Amino acid sequence: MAELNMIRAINDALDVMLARDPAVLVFGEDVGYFGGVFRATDGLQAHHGAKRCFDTPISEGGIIAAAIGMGAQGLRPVPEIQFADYILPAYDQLVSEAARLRYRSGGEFWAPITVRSPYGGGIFGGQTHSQSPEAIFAHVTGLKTVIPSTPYDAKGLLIAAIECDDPVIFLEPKRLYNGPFDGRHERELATWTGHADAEVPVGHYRVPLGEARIAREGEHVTILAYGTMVHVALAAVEDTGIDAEVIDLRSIVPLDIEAIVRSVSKTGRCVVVHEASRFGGFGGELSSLVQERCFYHLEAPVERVAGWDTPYPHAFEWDYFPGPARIGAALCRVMENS
Amino acid sequence: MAELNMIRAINDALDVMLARDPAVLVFGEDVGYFGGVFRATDGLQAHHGAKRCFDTPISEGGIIAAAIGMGAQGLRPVPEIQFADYILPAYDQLVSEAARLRYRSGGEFWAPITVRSPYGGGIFGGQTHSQSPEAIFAHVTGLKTVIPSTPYDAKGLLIAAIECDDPVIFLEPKRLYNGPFDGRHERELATWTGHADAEVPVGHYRVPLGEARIAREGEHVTILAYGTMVHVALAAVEDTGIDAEVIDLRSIVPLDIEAIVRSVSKTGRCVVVHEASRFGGFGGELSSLVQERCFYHLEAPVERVAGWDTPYPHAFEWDYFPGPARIGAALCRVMENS
Amino acid sequence: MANRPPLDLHIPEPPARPGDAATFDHLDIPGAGLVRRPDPLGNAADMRDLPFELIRVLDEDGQAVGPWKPELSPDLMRKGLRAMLRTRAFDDRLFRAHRQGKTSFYMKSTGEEAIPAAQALVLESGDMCFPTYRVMGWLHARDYPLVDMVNQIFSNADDPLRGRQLPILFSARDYGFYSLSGNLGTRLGHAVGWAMASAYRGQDGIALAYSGEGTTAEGDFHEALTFAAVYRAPVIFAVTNNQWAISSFAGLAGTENTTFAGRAIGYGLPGLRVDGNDFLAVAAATQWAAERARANKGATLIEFFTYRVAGHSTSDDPTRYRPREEGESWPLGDPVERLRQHLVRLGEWDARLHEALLAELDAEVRAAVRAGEAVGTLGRSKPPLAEMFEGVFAEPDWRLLEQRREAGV
Amino acid sequence: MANRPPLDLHIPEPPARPGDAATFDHLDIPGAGLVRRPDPLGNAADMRDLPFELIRVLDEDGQAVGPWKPELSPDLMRKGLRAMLRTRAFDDRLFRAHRQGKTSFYMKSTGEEAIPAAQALVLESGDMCFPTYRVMGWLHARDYPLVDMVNQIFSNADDPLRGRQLPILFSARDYGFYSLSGNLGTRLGHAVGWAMASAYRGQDGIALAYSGEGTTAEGDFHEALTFAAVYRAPVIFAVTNNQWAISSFAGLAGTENTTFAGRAIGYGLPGLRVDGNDFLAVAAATQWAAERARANKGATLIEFFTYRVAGHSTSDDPTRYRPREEGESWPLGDPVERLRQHLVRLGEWDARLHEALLAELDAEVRAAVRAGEAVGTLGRSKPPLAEMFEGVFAEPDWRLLEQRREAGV
Ligand SMILES: Cc1ncc(C[n+]2csc(CCOP(=O)(O)OP(=O)(O)O)c2C)c(N)n1
Ligand SMILES: Cc1ncc(C[n+]2csc(CCOP(=O)(O)OP(=O)(O)O)c2C)c(N)n1
Ligand SMILES: [Mg+2]
Ligand SMILES: [Mg+2]
Repeated sequence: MAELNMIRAINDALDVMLARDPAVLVFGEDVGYFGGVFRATDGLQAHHGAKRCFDTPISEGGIIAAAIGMGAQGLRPVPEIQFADYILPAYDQLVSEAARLRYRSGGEFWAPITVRSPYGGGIFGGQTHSQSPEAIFAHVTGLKTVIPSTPYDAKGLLIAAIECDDPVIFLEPKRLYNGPFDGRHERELATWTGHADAEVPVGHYRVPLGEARIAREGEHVTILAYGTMVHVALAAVEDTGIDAEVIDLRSIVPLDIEAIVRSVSKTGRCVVVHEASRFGGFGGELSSLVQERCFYHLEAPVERVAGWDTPYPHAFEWDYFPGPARIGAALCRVMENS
Repeated sequence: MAELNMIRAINDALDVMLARDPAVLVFGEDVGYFGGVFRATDGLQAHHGAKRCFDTPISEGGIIAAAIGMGAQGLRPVPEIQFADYILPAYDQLVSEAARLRYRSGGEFWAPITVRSPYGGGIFGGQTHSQSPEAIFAHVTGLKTVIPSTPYDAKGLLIAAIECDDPVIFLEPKRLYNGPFDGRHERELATWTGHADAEVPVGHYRVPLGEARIAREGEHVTILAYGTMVHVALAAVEDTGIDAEVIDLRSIVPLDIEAIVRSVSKTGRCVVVHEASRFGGFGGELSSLVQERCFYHLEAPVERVAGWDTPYPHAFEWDYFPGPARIGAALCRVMENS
Repeated sequence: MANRPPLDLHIPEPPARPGDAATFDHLDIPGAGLVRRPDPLGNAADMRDLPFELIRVLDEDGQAVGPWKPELSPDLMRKGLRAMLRTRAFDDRLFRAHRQGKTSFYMKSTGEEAIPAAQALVLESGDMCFPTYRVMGWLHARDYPLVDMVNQIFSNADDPLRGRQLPILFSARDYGFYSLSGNLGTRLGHAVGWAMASAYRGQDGIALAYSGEGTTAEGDFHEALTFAAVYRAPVIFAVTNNQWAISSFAGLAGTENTTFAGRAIGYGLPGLRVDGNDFLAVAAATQWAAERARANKGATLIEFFTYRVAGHSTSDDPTRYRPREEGESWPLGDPVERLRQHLVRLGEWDARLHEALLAELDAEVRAAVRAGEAVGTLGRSKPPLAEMFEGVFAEPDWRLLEQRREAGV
Repeated sequence: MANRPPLDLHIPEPPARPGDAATFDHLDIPGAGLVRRPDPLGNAADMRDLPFELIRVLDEDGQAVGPWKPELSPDLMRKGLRAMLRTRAFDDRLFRAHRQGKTSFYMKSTGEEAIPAAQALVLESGDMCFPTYRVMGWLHARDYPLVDMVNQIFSNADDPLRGRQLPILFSARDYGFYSLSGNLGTRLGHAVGWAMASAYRGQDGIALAYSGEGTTAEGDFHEALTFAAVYRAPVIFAVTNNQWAISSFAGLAGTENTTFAGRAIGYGLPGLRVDGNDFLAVAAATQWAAERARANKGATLIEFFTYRVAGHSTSDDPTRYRPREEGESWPLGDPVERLRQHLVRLGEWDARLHEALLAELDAEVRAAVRAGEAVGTLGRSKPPLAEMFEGVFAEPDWRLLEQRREAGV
């Protein structure tokens, strides 16, 4: 065991996989010599050589296209897109190619690629360094979408993603890289030091894709969250004192529908939380699934708490961010409605 | 009044707007001399000249980028993307640029563009000529998304979209171009001839964006649909004899939330229908909104009927397509649950 | 700057439209054998003249001339002829099958058969081609079973792609033929990634990436060339400039004042412009580029100058946008005829053999279509419905399992 | 082909890394005045040599020499000097403001000031520049109010962009400065569309589209050039090749064996390679391209060869990936120093005037920062929260109205 923050845990996962499997290549903009703008690939080039971990042209479409071709040739590429906001130039490659290759070729070719990308706000990154694009991937049949919330999960899920034969979008909550940020931005910032989930096993282990984690057991209401919002939800629970069960989905495709149904069947209430803007967001899917499968258990409408339907604004970042207060208010509404 | 099929109605809208406003330009792949692979722009180049209606390179990103630049310069471009499946190379332009330009520039620049594109299946077009991408646009704050279901609406909505100062994604249900296809593919195909909604006024008129249409009044259950699925829903109502209210949303952004709430408050039941694959589709948003706003009216879970979570398969197109039987089954389930 | 004229928007127009006389007078077609052939391992910077030449080997009389004359065995050339004729016979038959309602879609490559045929025969079995829908000749040259092609085109129960893909959007891994898709341009970067992987592993397979000339306008084209240049990937880019992209002429892809081969210069790559209707020139240019790639000198961009004789697809009627007789005035001739003439001149072919080959291929194609029909044409036979839910992921998740149940399979 | 060596993957490396001695020995830097200047209205096909030259006007002694020597009034050059110095003074002050926590982000353009300064001064007020974050000099040259810049950078109540945008991602329509965004490359095609619109309307505004050399790898770059070539759009593409893209050197954008200007050839456009640290050369090349564009001859691609002296942004530490003294060994010198020397040599400038200008600019910048601080630095002052919900659409829909209420405004 070692105590690692999330960025180190990710680095460790890459290091482990580069060492274990010569088919694993790591590349992206500023990923090689420099080690990545967030340092996720720090030291990997020095350790494994420039042919295993290298810089790419500034061309997200080109990066993903090359990764797919490498995957089809038998490698397991792990490209990085520097910010999730910049994954959009590669969206066609991900949807039309990575996601469809196995199906359309009758299983002759597939794309075992893991696309790592930091997402989310709260770092004063402005509109184009803060977005959460998970919904546009979750809708795409053939892609898996994974979002860790702790160093332990980040490493284990990333290893599982790399070993997976399907294309995986691995979204890293950049606000959690250095600490379990809970949305209380006005307080002193916590680090991962001393946090139970920062205890990360040395070497290889997997956290299976598609298994949610109960971040907090509770009886009265279920909160569905992933990434940064898991911690924010926990803060809201603390603030309100409501006995909520907080489910950390960990991957939204595949989705652990059983864990969701089990929890809401027990609590009878549900609040869905994400940082992405609300309309057409992944919360709609979650809310619908809960309603469809737990209708007769529900004692109040499923609520969604999410970013506003605006771009992520630089000056108003904390007004935009769905912090503990907004989640708390939703929890209270849900508890009142009974 | 003239009786027009949908493709002629669209052609007519473009013709009217080209004649009225020198700022309107129409362009896209095969759009100019040839008149478009679906003939939507037939005759426009001959009529208005090659500088008003012209061919473009095969470059969807380039088309939308140029359109945005023209829009910022003061024009009202109406680019065509040949199939909605091929809009993805332009997704970054639409999301990062068209949708955000007004906001981020403090109102100095905006993109009054209308992106026309045929969408949907049922024409044996296979995976890459059949998709329905509305969900990935509906989630994008700053874009409007419009989907007509009749010639009358197609013309009026298209004129309204062109005149709108926001970027509009105008998705044309290609299966409806020549007739009000209702999903009964085994029957003889209907044309628009004699259909009330194929009576199209000559000249200029608008159908405002954001106002749903009640395609059929009913008391027992509300069906929310758009595009092709409006007709399929009507067929399911006919087949089952259930007294459903069929709401044709016409635009999903802006969404006529009042019409939805009004209807479901009355009927107490709701089935949401779309052709796009189900998971993470726009049906999730609709279902969630209904559940959030009509929870205490609901007598049964809101059901979603949609394409399966697979690519659109060539040979199994009618198995994939959510036809009247699947909608009918959902209607029956919803009516039983009470 | 007082009296300067107002700006004006230029809209490119092809030299002739329906009603006009067909003309290729604007093309400068040099004779065969005139272009120098630099050392394939040489410096790309010393080859910046080549993109503006036209490499031709077969002259008007069917003689192979000049420095690009390749060393091809008569046997290989006969195979090439056979591949081209098989392509043409198959195209004709399947095009008709579409007219008869046996399938939903078909695309011919009439006039362009030399390109994939020659490339499939001079490249090696460990190489991988990243095709367009216009290079089915590759499969014909490599003897892909015709009946499997027919079954795919009919989407019937024996369709190797399990009913999932539009007709002719094949995948044939064992034949060095990567999965096709309707999206133009998206596989160019895969070819580069594949070639990078091959190089990374120290293997010796190189990649061949096809693109129509119209498709070069996609960003993917540039991204692929950039990556290929940066990592010196062993890949050959083949732009099949058949003058048309559905209804738009090559000038609409940005070459009113340059050539597609000229794009290579900006990436520091060699660019060759080659008579695409000349089997020998295609083979020679491909061998040159392959030798370069295998020697770790990186990619080459080859523009194959050719003409799309047929309509774009079964959905197209080219007389709506170009003169009906344009194909006949195409100055580079028919690739089949030109290779036949060459073989005859060499004494390696004759009319009798030709007739026999045509008859053999006709029978072969007929038999394949009949076999496909016996399984079933579109809609009369399909793979089991469960195939719709397979292959989305390596293993289906609960959604697919539930939906499959809901669909009753 | 038995004994051929295995394939191998090439990973480009810059000539020097931290710990190595900085070197630009690999660059071939010709003297000033040596490159021919063709007629700007001439045929691009006759200019294919230019992308591999380096257009320089100011020689080592600060003399303007050769055919590219522009006719610039001393007044314009003094304005240029002022713009560059204002850029530098502002950059230094605001970079420090970031260190002091007054803003979240800042980016300098040290060493590259000549490019936007010269271009802003030789282009016209009806022209539109589509900037990168590295050409703030345009605003300085056109006298954009400093305090508005500071307010934007502080995202305070007077921020002209209403708190919505990352620092320095300006928009200044009245100053011919299009809305910036964090996404690299996405506005290149807007420039083309804007220019096409200008041409369509018979107006006379032309567009200037900036791109970093690293950004040229995006598909957008190619798509923009393709559209510009096809429609002969009146646009100037300016690639500011400052050798670095964050931590990756220019070779990673695909020019180990060619130049960025060389890309022009593949589009049939003229490509100029220009000393970007030479104010006069920048002005001359821009005038040439503008004359061409205004005469309906279409686009020009200009590569400005320069060096990014500072780190990429406030988030960057360049000593992690390049030798610390690399900037000092840059062979093209300091653009400010070179223009100053030239003006002095002309007798149009002297040390006293220079000192006075520095002092004036320092005061101006200080005053602007103070004024901005008086309104408030980041987090201490913002526009009204309602601004978050404005400008998403021309008119807010019910979602925005409801959410605004929910947010309590
Ligand atoms: C991304 C994308 N955009 C548009 C289309 C529609 N389309 C199919 S083929 C074609 C023309 C392609 O022309 P070219 O590249 O010259 O190839 P050719 O058909 O001539 O071989 C077009 C526009 C598509 N399939 N994919
Ligand atoms: C689409 C996109 N990808 C990646 C980034 C992250 N990024 C910001 S600046 C930069 C380097 C740009 O280099 P260059 O184009 O050379 O411009 P320079 O900074 O040198 O002026 C990168 C990779 C981005 N902003 N947008
Ligand atoms: Mg073509
Ligand atoms: Mg740079």
